[in-house]
Amino acid sequence: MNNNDIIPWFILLNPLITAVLILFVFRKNHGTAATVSTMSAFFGLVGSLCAFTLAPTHTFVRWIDMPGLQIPIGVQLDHLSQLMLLVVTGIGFLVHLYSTVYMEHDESKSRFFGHLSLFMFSMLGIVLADNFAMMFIFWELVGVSSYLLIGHWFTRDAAGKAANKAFMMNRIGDFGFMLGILMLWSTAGTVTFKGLEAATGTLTTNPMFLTAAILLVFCGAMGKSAQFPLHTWLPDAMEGPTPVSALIHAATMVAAGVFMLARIAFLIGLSPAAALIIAWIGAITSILAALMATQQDDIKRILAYSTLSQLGYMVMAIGLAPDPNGGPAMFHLFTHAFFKALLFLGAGAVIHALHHEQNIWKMGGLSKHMRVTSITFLIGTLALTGCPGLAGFFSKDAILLAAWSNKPLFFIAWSTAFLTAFYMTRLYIVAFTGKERSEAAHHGHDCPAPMTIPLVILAILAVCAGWKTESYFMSHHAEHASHIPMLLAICAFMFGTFAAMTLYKGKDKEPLSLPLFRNKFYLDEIYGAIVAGTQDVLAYIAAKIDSLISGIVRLAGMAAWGVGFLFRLLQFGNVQGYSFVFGLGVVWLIWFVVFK
Amino acid sequence: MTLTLNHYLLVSGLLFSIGFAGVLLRRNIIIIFMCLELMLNAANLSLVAFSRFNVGADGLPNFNAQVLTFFIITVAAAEVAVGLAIIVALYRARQTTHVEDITTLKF
Amino acid sequence: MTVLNFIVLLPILNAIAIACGAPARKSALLSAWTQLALTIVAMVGYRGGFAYGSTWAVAPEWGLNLTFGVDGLALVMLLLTAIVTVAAVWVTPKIEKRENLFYACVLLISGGAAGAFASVDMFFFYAFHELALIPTFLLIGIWGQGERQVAAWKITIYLAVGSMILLVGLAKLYLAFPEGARTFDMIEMTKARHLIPAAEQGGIYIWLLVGFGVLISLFPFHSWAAPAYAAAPTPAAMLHAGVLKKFGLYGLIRIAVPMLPEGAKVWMNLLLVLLVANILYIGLVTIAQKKLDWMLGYSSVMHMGYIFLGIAAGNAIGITGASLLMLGHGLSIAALFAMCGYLRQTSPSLAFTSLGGIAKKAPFLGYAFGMAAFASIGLPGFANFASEAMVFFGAFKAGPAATLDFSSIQIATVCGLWGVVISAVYMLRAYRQIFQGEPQANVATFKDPACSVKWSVILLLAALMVGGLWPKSMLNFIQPSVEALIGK
Amino acid sequence: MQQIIPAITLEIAVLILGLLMLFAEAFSKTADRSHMARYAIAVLLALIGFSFFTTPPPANPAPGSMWDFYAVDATAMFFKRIALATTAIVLVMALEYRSVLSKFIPGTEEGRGTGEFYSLPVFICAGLMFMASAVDFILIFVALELVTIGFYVLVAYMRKHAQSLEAGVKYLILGALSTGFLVYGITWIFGLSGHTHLDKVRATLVAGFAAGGPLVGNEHALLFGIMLVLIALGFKIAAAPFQLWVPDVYQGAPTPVTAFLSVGSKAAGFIVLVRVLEVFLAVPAVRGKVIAVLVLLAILTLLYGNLTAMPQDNLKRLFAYSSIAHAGYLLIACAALSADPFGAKEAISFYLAGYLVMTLLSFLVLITVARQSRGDDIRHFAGLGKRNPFLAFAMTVAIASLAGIPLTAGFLGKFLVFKSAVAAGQYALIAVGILGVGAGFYYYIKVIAAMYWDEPTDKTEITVGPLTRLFVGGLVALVFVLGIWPAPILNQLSERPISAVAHK
Repeated sequence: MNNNDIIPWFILLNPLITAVLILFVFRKNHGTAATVSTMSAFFGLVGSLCAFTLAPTHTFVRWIDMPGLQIPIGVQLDHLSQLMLLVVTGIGFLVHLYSTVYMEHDESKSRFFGHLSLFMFSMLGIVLADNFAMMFIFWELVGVSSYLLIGHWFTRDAAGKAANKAFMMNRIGDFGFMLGILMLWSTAGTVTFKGLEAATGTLTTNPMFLTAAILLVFCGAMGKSAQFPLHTWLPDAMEGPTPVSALIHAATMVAAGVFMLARIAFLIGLSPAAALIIAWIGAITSILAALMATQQDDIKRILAYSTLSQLGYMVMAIGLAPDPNGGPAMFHLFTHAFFKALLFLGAGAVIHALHHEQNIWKMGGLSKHMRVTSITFLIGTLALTGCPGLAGFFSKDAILLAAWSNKPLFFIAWSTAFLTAFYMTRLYIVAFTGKERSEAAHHGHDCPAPMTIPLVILAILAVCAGWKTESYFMSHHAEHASHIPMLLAICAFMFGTFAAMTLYKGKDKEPLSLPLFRNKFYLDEIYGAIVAGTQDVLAYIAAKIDSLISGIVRLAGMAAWGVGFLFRLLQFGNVQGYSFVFGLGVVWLIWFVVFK
Repeated sequence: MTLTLNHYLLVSGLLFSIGFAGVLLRRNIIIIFMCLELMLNAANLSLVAFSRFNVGADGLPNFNAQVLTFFIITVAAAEVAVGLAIIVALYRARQTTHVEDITTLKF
Repeated sequence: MTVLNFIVLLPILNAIAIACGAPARKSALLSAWTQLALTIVAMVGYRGGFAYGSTWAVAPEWGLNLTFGVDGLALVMLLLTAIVTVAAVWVTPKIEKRENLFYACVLLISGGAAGAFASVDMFFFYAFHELALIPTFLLIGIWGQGERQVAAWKITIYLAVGSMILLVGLAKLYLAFPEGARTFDMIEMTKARHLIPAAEQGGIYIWLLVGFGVLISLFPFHSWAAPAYAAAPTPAAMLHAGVLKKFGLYGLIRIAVPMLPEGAKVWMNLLLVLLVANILYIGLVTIAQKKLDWMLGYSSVMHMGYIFLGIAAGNAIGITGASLLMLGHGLSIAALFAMCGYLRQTSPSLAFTSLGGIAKKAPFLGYAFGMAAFASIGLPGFANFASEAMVFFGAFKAGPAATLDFSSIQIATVCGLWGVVISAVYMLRAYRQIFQGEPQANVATFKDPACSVKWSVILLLAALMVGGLWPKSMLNFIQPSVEALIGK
Repeated sequence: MQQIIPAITLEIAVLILGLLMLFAEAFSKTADRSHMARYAIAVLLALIGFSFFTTPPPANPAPGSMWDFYAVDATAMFFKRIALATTAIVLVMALEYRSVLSKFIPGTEEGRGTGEFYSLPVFICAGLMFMASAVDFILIFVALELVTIGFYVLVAYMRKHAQSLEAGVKYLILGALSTGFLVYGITWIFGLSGHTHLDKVRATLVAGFAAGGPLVGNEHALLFGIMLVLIALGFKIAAAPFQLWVPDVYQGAPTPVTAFLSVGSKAAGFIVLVRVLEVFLAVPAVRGKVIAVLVLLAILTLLYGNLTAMPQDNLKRLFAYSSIAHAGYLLIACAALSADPFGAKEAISFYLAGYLVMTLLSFLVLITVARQSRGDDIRHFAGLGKRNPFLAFAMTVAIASLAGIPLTAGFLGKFLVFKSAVAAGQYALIAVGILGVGAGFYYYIKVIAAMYWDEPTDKTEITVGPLTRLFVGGLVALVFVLGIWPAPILNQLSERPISAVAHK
């Protein structure tokens, strides 16, 4: 193992060691915990920068190794993972830095940072994984660290419930993921991505099977990247501390599903049917989430629905253009990570300054009090809405271009772009302009440097991350066949922004009321009813059956006792009666042997 | 009419049945006990009959059965001795020899 | 005398000494730690094959000898026994009445389990397991709680009947060998397995399956398990659910799988139906539970389904996974019961509704319980995940590849995967209701447990993590043994 | 010193011992007779030792000699030793019981009149030993009656105790009834075969019922005789539906006699049963029916014994029902006798040996506890774990063995029984047997629950005399030794039967 091979291992294990150190050694020492964790994130970033310059490497250790089943734990440094490493560690470091202030007065600060490091470890594991099994392992681990972080304030009932919901939805997705892995493995005989790539010949012998396997694997991505219908956990996950939302539920973990799909783009490319279904699911998610976002009042929830919508975009892009280098999806993931993290951290700064006020209708006029925050937030908003020249514009354009070949999908994507511009503008106008609508809003102020520095850095990235980076994600250069999609995208941005401005400028309360969107298409209620109607009813029935089984066992015992009691009555004490029974026995036996 | 083995067996079977019926029907323990002796004598009768009709190559009856008969008579005598002693003891303790009266041990 | 003899004899002799008046807790702890140390010594010194053999003739004409000897699989089971014994003895709170009898019973259970795992002879393999029957009855009946008497009768009679069925199966197996080749030596029997006529195997297998199944709480013979575990004192529940229950599975792997491959085929579909019922149906029953101890009891029943799935797979991957899962499940359920015992001691009730917010009051407990709970639902990093994954891989491979026309075992695997979701439902819900939320009034004075409980839980969790992070540490022992057993 | 004592010397010695004891009873000046029992125990144990040095029977015995009705084979010697050991332990119990006994017999002084209580078991022992060697219907009958008449007296021994007398009368009437059936059955078998020697009976029957033989067509007559004999023996071993005497007699009889009845009488019944079954099962014409009857009897007995014991509260009565249940297990082996002759015989012999040890152990504890708790209900055992841990442990061991928990003698016996049932393919019997074991666990463990779960109602400590303590300890050890290391017993049985009745 040469030096170059050590770097990815360092990147992977560094946060693990940090997490262990914090959770076991610095439990009581909150200041040290924060410092150690942030330093470690910084080292991770440095490592990732070094790794970016390295040639692709691949090293592994045997984790389970028996005839017929080899599961290595390996790190695979290549085009895709190098960039993802940068995103994860870069945003990770900024969020750590931000958290040192944001979580300053939290009584379980060390626990928070410990879990944050644990998350970094798990996420980097996904990025570096060289095989499905290992990815699944870290997949589960990000799930649990997300569970821990959402439930950081576990004494709040909502936090506990949200954490549970997130884990459960992911578990349901992972059910399919694991099954998909099993199917691919049983056919190809390997779980490594390279092995699968080599075994495409075997895999394509039964196209239906391959399609099913890919879609099952995609279930995992549906859970983790919150695609319809497994998306409901993500808005609830906003119960977690805002830095967590920025890091996990906006920039990195939720993008893991997209990353995973990019990893297996070579497989998706083999099955057009699977690709189409994936694209449709992404499209449906993106439009539904955008519609829901238009009617939310909680600043974090709006951003969460926007994240959902953008994730749907990325998934659609994977389905439309599976590309081993990532394609438009990874490009959008890359840019989205910056501006979405920026938006969340900005929202966090607002919430922090307003003493945990999250309702945008109780804000207003914040641009006067929080200059840095409002400017950076505006940049983030423009980047997200696809303002020409900013990062989001380029990546969205790439996706729309890819969708141009499929007109219904293009229409959905375009509508989503329009809605995105609409609800983000609504958010900005309501929260940052106009007059202060609550006492707290008057006292808004910019936050200390460790919180604003990340905002500024991210704002810069949100502006320029799209410049000249597109080619990195494209394995082959397609000439821009048409400029129409780009023009249409600009139109969407302009219409959306304009519509929101006219509608919300100077308003003090919601002028539109669309209960369907506000109540998220009642999906939570429907799911609740489904769970209550199936699982709980089934559980109730099963428990009844089980008490019946116990009852049968008990009854058997009582029956034995009862029969014994009846037999006992034969023993009535009269010796003549005994002789009579004796005689009956004799007659019966003789009858049995002689006459039967 | 000549007496065949079957006649003897019939008589012995009747004796046995009468004895058993007595055991089942009579209430007095002493009479029950006598009926039991009757059953043993039924066996004796058939044994002797079998012995008489089972003549060996040497023309002699099979003496095994007769020996057994003697043993049965002896054993029956011993049984009666012991049995009557127990019944007497019971009568002394309980002032009764009726089977219905000795049913304290049950269930 | 080999180190193995000491491992088996130590707890039994110690139980006798304690019954005769030796200082109970001290000698029990000493014995348990020595047992663990000796087991580790034995593992370190193990060089493959059947090691540490020793034999005494009992009835040579039947081929019956008291033979001890271990392969890697047995060593891992002995390790499980030793670790859980240490933890079980350690967590035991002060016993108010008849302390000596209590510890003697606990050690007898441990000794019985160790004896069974260390036996090469089928007869003593069976006999040692039964050593635990009366001690369990006493432990539940005297020191238990709730409906302890009903539960004690139930488990004892149920297991006794199951053992009898098993005994008949073993007798059938013994007699299936032609006269002259009959022996109780399981190694010899495995070698001579070709002598068992294929037509008779089905008839033997079903007896073994039902017999062992009762001991393992295979559906529908499971109704003894949850009430008994809910009623049992903590160490008894730990040892029984953690170790003793594995006897049946170990027996299936040691006897039924290698010797009766044809029989397994005959009853495959029945077994799959039953194990799926174990996973899905018992999983649903577990969801319906309203008290922690009952929920844990049912969850332990449910998890048996996965181990059965590995056994049903019949290939090296599945069985190795099942064996590792025995270790993982044993450790995790023991840890859960240990903490459940502590909760029971300090809280008025174990109903979910009457608990809440304990993590705030007892951070250690919150963490440790969370880890154990996550371990039991198969979180990576713990032995349960590695083993469950292997079980799924093995089971899925037992069917055809590259077709959507799944065979029955593959369908069972799919059901098993769904069981993973179900187990997350009940475990997370329980965790949320007990540990999260605002602390309720009746847990206001709740504190983290004393060191003895803490460290025994840490011991169990650490062992789980060793098995999970570095499964090869255990697989190196298990895998060659399993391969030797199934003859690959 | 080897093999210089003719086997019959043992019986003669036992008879002489019994007679000497009677003389001592008649002429002794002191009231206390307990020394008689102690001497007798010593002599009986010594005779067990001597029994290992008996001469084998002559290879070709002269016709008309003793060997025409008396056989010495491994099984016979084994059962002789069992008889001797049982009697010795019963005498120990009798000693423990003597204070209770003297309350219920006429006489003013403590101990007066107990001498016969010690000497009669010795005579019964002689009867049992003869029975072990009996291969002729005549000797079987006489030995059986020697045992039975001895028991009549012993059961009714407590002449001031109404229940004892009642038990005696019941046993007398039903016992005599079964004797009637036995001799009548023997009559019919003799009538068909013309012989009383088992071996000759078998030879004649096999030849007679072979195709074209002289007896063909008389199957029903033979079956009639066989059934009568089986009924009589079924009575002795307490097989349902001829078991009704058992609970009443067991409960009413003095407890040592109960123990002796349940062990000695049962062992005697089974050894005779095995001997005659070997004859009956050799005749193909009736074999199927005989096996069917045995299966039926076994099922009835298992169900009756096990289920009826479940609601029982009196421990003596519970043991009575359980002894019926054990007869059921032994009958399983009898039903397997023709398919697995050697295994089944081994099972029966070993089961009886284990049964002897555990039953005597439980009765020894029962007597000791019942005497000091003034009652023999299960509730009198409550809290025994605290009152006397040693006795509680001994009882636990006995119960564990009776219930069939491994590493005890009782388990190995059950294992052998089930093994031979498997070999014979008797699955109905196995199923009922498993059911029986389940029920058995219920009622046996009731005793353990009482001893350990419950608090004692009477807190006084229970004392154990040194002789009793010695024998309890010895029997506990024996339960484990037989369960873990059965080789010594098996070696005694493994020598292939050499008597005339052996399968050739």
